[in-house]
Amino acid sequence: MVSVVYEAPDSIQGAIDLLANATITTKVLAGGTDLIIQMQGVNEERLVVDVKKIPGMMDATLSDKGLDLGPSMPCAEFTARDDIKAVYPGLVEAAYLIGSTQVQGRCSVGGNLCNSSPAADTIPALIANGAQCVIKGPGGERTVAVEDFVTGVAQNCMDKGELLTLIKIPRPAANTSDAYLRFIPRTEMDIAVAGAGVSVTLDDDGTCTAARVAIGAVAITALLVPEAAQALIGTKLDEDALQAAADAASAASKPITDRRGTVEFRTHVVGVLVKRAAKIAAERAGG
Amino acid sequence: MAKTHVTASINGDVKEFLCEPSDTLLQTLRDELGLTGTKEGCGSGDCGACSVTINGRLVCSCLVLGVEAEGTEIETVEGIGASDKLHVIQEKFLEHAALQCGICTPGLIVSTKALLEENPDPTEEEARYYLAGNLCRCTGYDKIIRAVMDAAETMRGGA
Amino acid sequence: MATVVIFSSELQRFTGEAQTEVVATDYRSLVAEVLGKYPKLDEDEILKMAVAINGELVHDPFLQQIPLDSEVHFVFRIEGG
Amino acid sequence: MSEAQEFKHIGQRTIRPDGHDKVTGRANYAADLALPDMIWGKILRSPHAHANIKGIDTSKAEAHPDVFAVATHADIPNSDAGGVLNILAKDKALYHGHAIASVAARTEAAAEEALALIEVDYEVLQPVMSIEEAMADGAPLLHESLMTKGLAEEPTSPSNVASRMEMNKGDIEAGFAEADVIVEREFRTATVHQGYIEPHACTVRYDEDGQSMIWCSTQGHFGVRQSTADILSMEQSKLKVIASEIGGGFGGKLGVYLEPVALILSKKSGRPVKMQMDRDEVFKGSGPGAATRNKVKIGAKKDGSITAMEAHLYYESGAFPGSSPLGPGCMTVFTPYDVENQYVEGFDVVVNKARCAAYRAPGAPQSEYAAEMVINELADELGIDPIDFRLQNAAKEGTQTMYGPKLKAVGLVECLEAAKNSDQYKTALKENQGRGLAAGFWFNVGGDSSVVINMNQDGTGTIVEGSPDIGGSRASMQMMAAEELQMPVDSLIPVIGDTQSLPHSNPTGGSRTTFATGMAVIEAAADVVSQFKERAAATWNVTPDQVEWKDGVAINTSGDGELTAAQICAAASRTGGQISGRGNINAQGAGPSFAVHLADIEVDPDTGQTTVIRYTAIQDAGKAIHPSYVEGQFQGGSAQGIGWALNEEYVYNKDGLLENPGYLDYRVPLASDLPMIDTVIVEVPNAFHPYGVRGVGESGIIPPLAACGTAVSKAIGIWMTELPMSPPRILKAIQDKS
Repeated sequence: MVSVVYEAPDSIQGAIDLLANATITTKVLAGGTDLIIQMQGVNEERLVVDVKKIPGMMDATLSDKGLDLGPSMPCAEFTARDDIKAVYPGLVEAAYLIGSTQVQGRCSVGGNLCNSSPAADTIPALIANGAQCVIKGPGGERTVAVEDFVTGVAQNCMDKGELLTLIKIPRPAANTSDAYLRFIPRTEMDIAVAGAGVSVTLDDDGTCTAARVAIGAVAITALLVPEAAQALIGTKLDEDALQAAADAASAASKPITDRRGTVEFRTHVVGVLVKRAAKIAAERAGG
Repeated sequence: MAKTHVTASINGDVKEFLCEPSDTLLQTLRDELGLTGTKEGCGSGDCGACSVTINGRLVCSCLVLGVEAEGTEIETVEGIGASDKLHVIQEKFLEHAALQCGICTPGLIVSTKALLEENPDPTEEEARYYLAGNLCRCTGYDKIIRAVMDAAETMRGGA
Repeated sequence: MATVVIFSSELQRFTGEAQTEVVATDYRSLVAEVLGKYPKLDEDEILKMAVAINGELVHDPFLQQIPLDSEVHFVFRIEGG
Repeated sequence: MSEAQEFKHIGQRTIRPDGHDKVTGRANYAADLALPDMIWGKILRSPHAHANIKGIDTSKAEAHPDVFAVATHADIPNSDAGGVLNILAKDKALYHGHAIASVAARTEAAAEEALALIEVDYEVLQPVMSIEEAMADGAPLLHESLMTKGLAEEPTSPSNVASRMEMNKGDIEAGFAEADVIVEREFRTATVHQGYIEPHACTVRYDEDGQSMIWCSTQGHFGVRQSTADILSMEQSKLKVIASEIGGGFGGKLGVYLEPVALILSKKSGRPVKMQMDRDEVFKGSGPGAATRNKVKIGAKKDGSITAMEAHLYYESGAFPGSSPLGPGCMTVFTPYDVENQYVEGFDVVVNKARCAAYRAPGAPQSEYAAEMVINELADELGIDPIDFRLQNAAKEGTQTMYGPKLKAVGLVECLEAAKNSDQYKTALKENQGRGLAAGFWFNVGGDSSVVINMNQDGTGTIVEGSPDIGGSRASMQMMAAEELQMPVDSLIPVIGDTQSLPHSNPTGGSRTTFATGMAVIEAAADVVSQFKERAAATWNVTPDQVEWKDGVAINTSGDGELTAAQICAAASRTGGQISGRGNINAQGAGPSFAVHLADIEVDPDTGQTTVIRYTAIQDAGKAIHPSYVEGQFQGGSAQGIGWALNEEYVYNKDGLLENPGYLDYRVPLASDLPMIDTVIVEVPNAFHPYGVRGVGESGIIPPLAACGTAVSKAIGIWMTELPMSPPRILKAIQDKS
């Protein structure tokens, strides 16, 4: 059984000091909806640093420049913010899809990111929105694009002592919107078998001028798929363009067969999701 | 290993207790405080039998550390309804036969109360999705959803 | 007058016949008659089985009376879930 | 019984007597009991699917400062007891999660820590994970001495086939020769779990001199006493088993897993011991429902009459022989049909999976799924409506079943007619939607039920029964007692007696409780009434036959005088002592219950996603005692069957390890997955019950498999033959077709 040393610092520096100076395995606790399960059956001593008492970690500020999201804000609070939902409907949907109502009360976008699961719902949506991670540590502060943050299954670019302190999401250009869809066998409570986050910008006559397409659960990390975006840009998102984007996403995916789905299923369905998400994003952008 | 001293309001009573920092709130409630109305079905947040509210927010107590309870207000099934009068939700669960074995019932009562506080007039679909994290293996949910919808209507004053 | 005893295909492997007629007024005399007629039938196996008498399943027929002109089947005991 | 029987309480929707405790959290389940000085037991489980155990070294665990006792198979007093190799393995680990050793320590955490210190020397063997693998030439053997039972010739070498059985009636070949159309298909169903939300748990205390005690969640505490006393070589009188409230069972809580181990640990440590399984232990170590591979062939004439039905059934037994529900699978497969020529053969096959346990109508869902799918396809081929096709061939009073008796009055035709008249059957379908209908048959059982009704001095009573209440049966017992005693329902409080309060009672299973224990309640209540009459007669100096019992009052028919139950009970000590009624019966005459279900399912053709849009469950209850809980049984069975059909399955990797031992990836239906489940209660009385009751608990899980199977098949235009019909499987079928 794990034995835990629990600390709840009230400042970022306090957290960094704890994380950097620890002589045992350290874990950051936000909502704990992954962490507490992962600690079951572990036989070691662990330092658990609860970051929920640190100012800023639980807040979200929306401005002309974009959204500054405290990584530990519970999804239930995040998804209740109509102002944020109006600007990033796809991202908010992705956050809403994590777990049950009970899990929503605890889980966070930052936690979803730092858990670094290939199937994380918010990661494709963050990538589609060009989100950046602000990381602070003993060596100072750095900023990393979300698509570069996760480096492998349950692995990310953060070094010992570092803490994700802010997620910065740029304000979308005019006539831009996003959507996120995932496939699960049931209607709730499942981990994504495939996911797709799409952001599109339309000009006045409905031609797509910019797009970002990201896919999840079909490779060891979520993938930004420029080929799929390219297939959309310059089109009016007709059936052929959507199918080309779907095909590009399927081609870019490198899934595995496991208890949740097969290679063939994931490869096909991720394309279907890209197509459907692009349509929804376009309706929102044009709306 | 040293236990941590925690003070929290539980069902309106301020309680002081000791817990291992690795203990979940569920273990703390059941084994330390004797509040066994909160059930363990999975220990991984997938069944909802351990649902409680912390500062009014619905959570699975198996996914919260006991030490995180410090300074919070927690409500469990034991805090719902008075000793001489059941809460409307509890009455409706009984009237509609919305339980068979009853192991999921405490979690569902807590979750339904949270639902109706957030959304006093849910559609059937909203109720079903809100309660998707509360597994019931006996009823097929039909009578549970009818009880929830009836409770909502009664709590709105029969509107 | 006689009781008709029907054998399942499993039991037919030992009786060689699908049915027979015996004179018996209760379960025990019926079993004795049947075992006497078909020595290949295993007594323990037969005694473990339930019987259906005119459609009524009787799991523990030890004291069971058998009305005239009945139809009796030996049936595997069923439990349930 | 008379058809025109009038009831005062039966058929009402009362509030269940245990309800208040259950909605307030006060009801105590298996894991809710703590005793002073209690320590915690945990089980070490096999990390391999198939391995020889060459040695177990527990010395480091024993040396752990917080450990009080360690137990392995060597500590079992009676190693010849039934099922003991599943309690703690001896020289072979036969499945992933097989119990190997156990530890009791000061805390649960310390026990887990100590488990990690136990060193087991495994020789890993190739696992056998399917019927094909098990029956292949040269397959690794699970049991070196397992000889197939039931073969025409005695086998000369061991195999993984535990038994073969066969049944027939008529002439199957002649039957097929008469047929104009024949459909033959092979179906597969996956290993599934009952999925009860409450994990197995117990708290026990061993006492060398006096009474040992087990508090546990079980469908049958008398069975727990019997098995545990046998394993520990104890007299039954020295072991009190108390049935806690039970958080679901569905057949999965008929056996013992933890109880004997906990008692051995308590004996060794001298402390009370509590054990509770984690959810992953429940999935790995407790009995699932059997996976099957079933071939069915049915022939019919153009006019719709079925001429022959043939089935070949292969049931996985799990790691131990004879644990599959093959017998009932064979016996039920064609029972809904009055067809002269029927043949079935079946095989019970061992594989490296957890030992199968009963699961709601054990064996019937798998075989009847195959039969009902073929019936639907045949109806299609013949161009006949599936309800009409069934009506034409339906089993009814007088039908000769393949397994034995001719049926008495049964309600299949009535259920089919109700289906035809249902709103759902009249609702038009849209694109990508399909409708499936299927029937189901289950025998139901009777057996030993023991009941005492103890009257209190104020005229109220306590109904002590021996059947754990898994779904509200106490409400029914209360209503039946009230009906017989003609007293208010809430003046009679039902409780589940422990093993010292009553003689043996069979478990809650086989849909027997409301039927059999209900009969015992009726008998005990009649006993009380006759004593009421005797006491009143003694008071009035008349004979008991001059006393009438009416509306809870004794009336002197040959003079003046009335005595209420309260008056009789208050005076009992001077009219002969206190009053209690007894009903210790072995209930015979269980009436089978037929069910017919309708499923409407929409399929997303791009992803294979299924949505159940409408569902109706129709079933013969004989007589519904408490209609709400009868409907609840129909709905609960439907939901489990829908899960079985659409998404539930054990997923094993190539090494035979279970990959989804949790609710995250063992996908039981959620509130958001299901529509309202409409119900119709058909009441064709069971001739052998005083009120006409039939058990209703199990039949409802049978039809959903083929109802959903057919609905999906119709939606996509392909006959699906494998469960679960998970999205990847459906999408592949669609893609393979186009």
